[in-house]
Amino acid sequence: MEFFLQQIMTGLSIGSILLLIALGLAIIYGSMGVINMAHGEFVMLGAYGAWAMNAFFGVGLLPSLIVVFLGVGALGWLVERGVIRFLYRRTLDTILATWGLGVMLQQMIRLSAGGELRYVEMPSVLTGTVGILGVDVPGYRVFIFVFVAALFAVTWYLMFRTTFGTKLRAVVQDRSVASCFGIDADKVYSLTFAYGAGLAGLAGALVAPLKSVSPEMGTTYVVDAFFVVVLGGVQSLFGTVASALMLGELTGGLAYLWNDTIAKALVLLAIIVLIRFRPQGLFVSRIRS
Amino acid sequence: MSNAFTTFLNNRTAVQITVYAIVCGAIFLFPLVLDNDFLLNRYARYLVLGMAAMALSLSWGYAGILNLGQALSFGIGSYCMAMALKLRTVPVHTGEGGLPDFMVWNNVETLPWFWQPFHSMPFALLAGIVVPVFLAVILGWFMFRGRVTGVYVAIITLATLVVGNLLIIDQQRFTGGFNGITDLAQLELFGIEFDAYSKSTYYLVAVCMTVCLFLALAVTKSKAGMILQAVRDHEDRVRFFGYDVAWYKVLAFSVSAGIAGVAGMLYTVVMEFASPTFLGVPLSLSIVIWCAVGGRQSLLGALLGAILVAGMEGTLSESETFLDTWTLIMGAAFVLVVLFLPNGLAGLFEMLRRRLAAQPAEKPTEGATDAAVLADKGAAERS
Amino acid sequence: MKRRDFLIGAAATGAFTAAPHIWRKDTSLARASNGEIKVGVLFSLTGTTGIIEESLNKATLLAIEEINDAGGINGMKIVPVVEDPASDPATFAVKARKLVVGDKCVSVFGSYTSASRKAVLPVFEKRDNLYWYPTLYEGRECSKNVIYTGAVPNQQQDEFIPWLVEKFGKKFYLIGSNYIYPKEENNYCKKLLEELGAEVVNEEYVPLGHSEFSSVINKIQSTQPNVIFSTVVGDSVVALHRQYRAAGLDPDKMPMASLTTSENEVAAMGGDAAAGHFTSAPYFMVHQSPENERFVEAYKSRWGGDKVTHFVSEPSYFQIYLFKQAVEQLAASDIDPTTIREAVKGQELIAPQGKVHLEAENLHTWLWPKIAMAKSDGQFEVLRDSKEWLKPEPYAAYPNQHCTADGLVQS
Amino acid sequence: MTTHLELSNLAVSFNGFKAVDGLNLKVAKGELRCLIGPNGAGKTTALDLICGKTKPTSGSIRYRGQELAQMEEHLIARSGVGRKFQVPSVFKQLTVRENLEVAYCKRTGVFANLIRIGRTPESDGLEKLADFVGLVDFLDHPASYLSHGQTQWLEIALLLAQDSELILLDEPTAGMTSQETQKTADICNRLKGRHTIIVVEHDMGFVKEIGDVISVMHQGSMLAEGRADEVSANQKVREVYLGKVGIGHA
Repeated sequence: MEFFLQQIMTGLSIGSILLLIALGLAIIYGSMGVINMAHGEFVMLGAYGAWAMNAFFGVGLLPSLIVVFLGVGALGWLVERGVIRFLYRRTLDTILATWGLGVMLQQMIRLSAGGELRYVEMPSVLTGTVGILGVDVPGYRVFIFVFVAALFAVTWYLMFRTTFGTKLRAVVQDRSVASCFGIDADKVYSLTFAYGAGLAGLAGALVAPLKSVSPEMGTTYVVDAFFVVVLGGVQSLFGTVASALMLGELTGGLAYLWNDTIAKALVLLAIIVLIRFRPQGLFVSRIRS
Repeated sequence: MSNAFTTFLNNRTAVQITVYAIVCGAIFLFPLVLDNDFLLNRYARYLVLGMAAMALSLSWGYAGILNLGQALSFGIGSYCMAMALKLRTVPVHTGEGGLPDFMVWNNVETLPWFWQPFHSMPFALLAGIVVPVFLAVILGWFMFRGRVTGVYVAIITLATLVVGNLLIIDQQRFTGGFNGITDLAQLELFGIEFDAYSKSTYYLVAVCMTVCLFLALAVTKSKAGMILQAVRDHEDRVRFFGYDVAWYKVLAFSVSAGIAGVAGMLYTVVMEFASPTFLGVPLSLSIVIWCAVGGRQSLLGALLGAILVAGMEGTLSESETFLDTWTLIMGAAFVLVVLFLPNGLAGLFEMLRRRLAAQPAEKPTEGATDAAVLADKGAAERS
Repeated sequence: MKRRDFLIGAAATGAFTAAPHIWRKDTSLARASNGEIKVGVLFSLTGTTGIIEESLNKATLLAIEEINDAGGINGMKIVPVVEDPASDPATFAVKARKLVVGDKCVSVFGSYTSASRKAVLPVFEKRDNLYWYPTLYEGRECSKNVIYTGAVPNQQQDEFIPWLVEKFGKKFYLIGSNYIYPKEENNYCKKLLEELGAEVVNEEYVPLGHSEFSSVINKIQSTQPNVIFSTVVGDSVVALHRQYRAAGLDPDKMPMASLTTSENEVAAMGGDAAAGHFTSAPYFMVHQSPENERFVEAYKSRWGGDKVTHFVSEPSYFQIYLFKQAVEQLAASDIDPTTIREAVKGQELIAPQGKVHLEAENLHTWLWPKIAMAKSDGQFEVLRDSKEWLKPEPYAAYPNQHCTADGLVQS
Repeated sequence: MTTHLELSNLAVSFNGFKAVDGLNLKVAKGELRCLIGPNGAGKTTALDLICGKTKPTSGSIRYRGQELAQMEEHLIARSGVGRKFQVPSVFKQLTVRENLEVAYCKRTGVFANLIRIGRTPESDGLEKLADFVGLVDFLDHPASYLSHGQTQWLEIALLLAQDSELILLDEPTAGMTSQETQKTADICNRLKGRHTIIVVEHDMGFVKEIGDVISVMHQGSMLAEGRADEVSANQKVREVYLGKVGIGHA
């Protein structure tokens, strides 16, 4: 029983990191149809933000989260205004343009912060372990889990319980009609993109204490995040949560049974088959075409 | 401007064939200008990468299949060639009976069954084409029967590529793992030795490239090619004419894979080894980028795009001035091309042709105003 | 001087200008001439391993500058041709070919990863040139065209494994990145453990670049080994250490023992995450010797006070001096890769780690293994110095195979 | 007259919304049937169901005695069903000539079409067709150049090239001038007899011009059926659709 719980916890912690990374992407891709390959670089910038706050200003991880969220969000806003807005009707082209942006962001970091691996110190209050149902779980992983749950709640509230969310959903449904009703579609989109980017930045800052921080770190995250979002179903926030946790548990379980290479390959195969049979995502019901 | 010339310019196919022939001719004449084996090898490499991009243009530009896993076919071709050449290598590090060195290092004692047929060069050459095609047919059938389109195709092909890459690295005993297959013999066909750093290899690449280019051109000019473009424009509509769209897409997907397989085989000959990076995600994305820069809807455009970008990358990354900034420059260039030249450099050329032929300019895919005006003008002339 | 000869870049565009004649097809052997000894320096300056390889590049150039400033070799200057293979094995092969065939270097110093060494090896064997490889590696290679100045498994493990068993216990968990180096090190480790009657509770490989170690740590917690023997490399090692620490595991009871964690990796993961874990290698920056003091001092003053030296940059440095000693034996008209190879056999010098000796039989180097514990300040504390230098045995895990001057011999 | 197409008890729902619900319809061979009804009555969905774009949740579609309900679109098309869409659906990036070539679909196999390059025997016929719809000057221009009206004509030409036995037209005259509408009506009248045609249309003048029998749909099922005057006299039809005004003034 204890072993089983331990396994569930492992899956949850993998899943919560996946969700953390995928949440921003789910919003950008789900509501704007933009395939943002630079998402990984936003994550990377978040990690570097946390590192820089600590290295240059001696600010700890938790306070620097605010700065990171606002900073990366502002960058996201610039990117949307400067590049993305020209591509709203060319979904696949957003892959290319944002890939180019990602390459540029990586190189800018390499030139300014250097290519060395960096690390971010964990807040000392979170270094211990926490006993949950008799299983020792790293405190920091519990913190990530709680944090991502809170982020999800805030995001859900924003999307479904505020006027901004209503406006966004109106623009997503039909941009021109929404504009006729006086909604500033441009502004809604750029704010959404900025919010998604900000979330990516937060994700980067939060995973940084567990992983290494390097200019290239984003490239693996973006691929994983895409799998999560597509599997969960575009435009379904709850789908994203479910698929992140499912992939987390699946990876954890398979990695325990065999090893991480096989786990990764099998999870990818599962994703291929699932997308083939439910391209609309696992957790979205059939809609009229 | 003479009338004959304008008529010529008005015939898109004639212009296309002429330009294709001129470029291929230039590629063949190139070694006469450049008598330098080291640089010839480098340009042969660019040509091979160009072939891979050209193959992608066939599936992406003509059939709307954004294959992010193009490097899988490329890599399989490359490994097929490497396996054959490995079995022919000079026995310095080999084990008993010419057992490849990395198998010795991994304590494999006998040559595995799937390596055995690679003693035969014709088999290897065939496998380098047939295996990618076969995989593409299976994967294509799997995807397109299920009506998977757009970004989902991109995700599935990408995931397949990652699985392939993981397998190659994980099955170190049979594939050389992360190190790849090194220390190969030189390719020998019809009594000609293809030293990677020689004109013979350059011409081998040039010939294969030309054949593949015109083959792909023929496919696009056939009625099937037309139907593929129709599929790209409006997939559902094509079904209502009675065409089984899935098989047409499988056709484009697998012909593209076959050409990529040939390119992969040549890459092994040019590079003198095979590495898992040949079926890596970075290479695969690069192929897409080259294709986009050159013009995804033009075979030759994609080919030249690859040569141009790869060449620029090579040159910029080696110059002191741009060492730190070349990735920035390339990144910015991609973004600008995507934003302002959705049809790449080939789109520029096509615009020029139309202007010279006094045809109306290509209508942008969206923003209907100017084109609507043009069309109305046409209607007015008619009545 | 700093990174690369601009001419090379210009020549790449040379399709449109006159083709440099030095690259004309010429199968003759590379040879030094005109009072210049041209050598290639082939470390990645960009890409995933760019950071660590850049430090090797710096150590190499430092030694070359020192030699040239002191009057060169028999009055001839060493001229380094620096190339950047960008962490890509394919590019390694291309650049190696350029250095050997195009530039006619008499030797090339380079490589960090096994993959890049394997990629360039055929180039050197086909042209009978000489490649100097400073990195510790998995052994099991017997080439007359490579001078190996890094450690092979027996030199890192022979004293380390018994020490770990004695100090912590007999249950080992083997974790490595998924490629040949970790697998080969683990083969030798398992052999030693079997001889000591110790037990391997699990052997596992993670994909290169892997950064999620929850499952691995879960397995470690459920198998409760005494020692985690880690050959995880690159950024994965940082993630492993940091997640180990987050999981509240205790290095005093279950330390990680590594063959690859150097001052560089410690700097990347942070001293706190590294503290208490062990590494075995022939060189640590804190090693006490006049030679090392000079080396560290020179390195810092040339490349910056915050730079660290480590067990790969040290061989990168001393192998240039081995090269110098070998070339000094030769007449100016007779400097080519084969004569250098013959001359370097049996050479000895006092390196920062101690006195090293190039084994004539297998072209590997006699080295001084040390066992050290990482501290939170980013440096190591050397706990144990080898009593004597250790002979390199690249086939140690395979007792019936021996590398000799005539190639591999089965017995 | 034999029954060519028969829909019985056809139903489809999207997340509980019943777009078509218990639809019954019989069309005889060579007949031209007009399908009218208020917005949301399920007319377009009915055409979608026949040509296979949407799969019914229940009920059957029998065409020449063959069940189409679960067949794939291209097989339905091959068995002789052609369709013109409400929003003109042509291949924007292909030239007019290429559009027609694609629409001429007597042979649908991949390999048969792979070896057909250049001019084919039917090219002349296709050019005549382009002339017929007034697009002969645009043969080598991409379809994206055409105006909305021209695009409508191109799609009609595609349908003629396809030469299906059963033709489904969804609002063919939308956006056309009165002369163009007249021409469309002429074409429909000419096709009548040789082809079975179902037209969904709002323009009542047009419907009167061409229609023998008119079927009125409401809320997914059939409300009334008959000649134009019969339908317009029907009290229920007047209530749901025509309001107080009679046919011909809508």
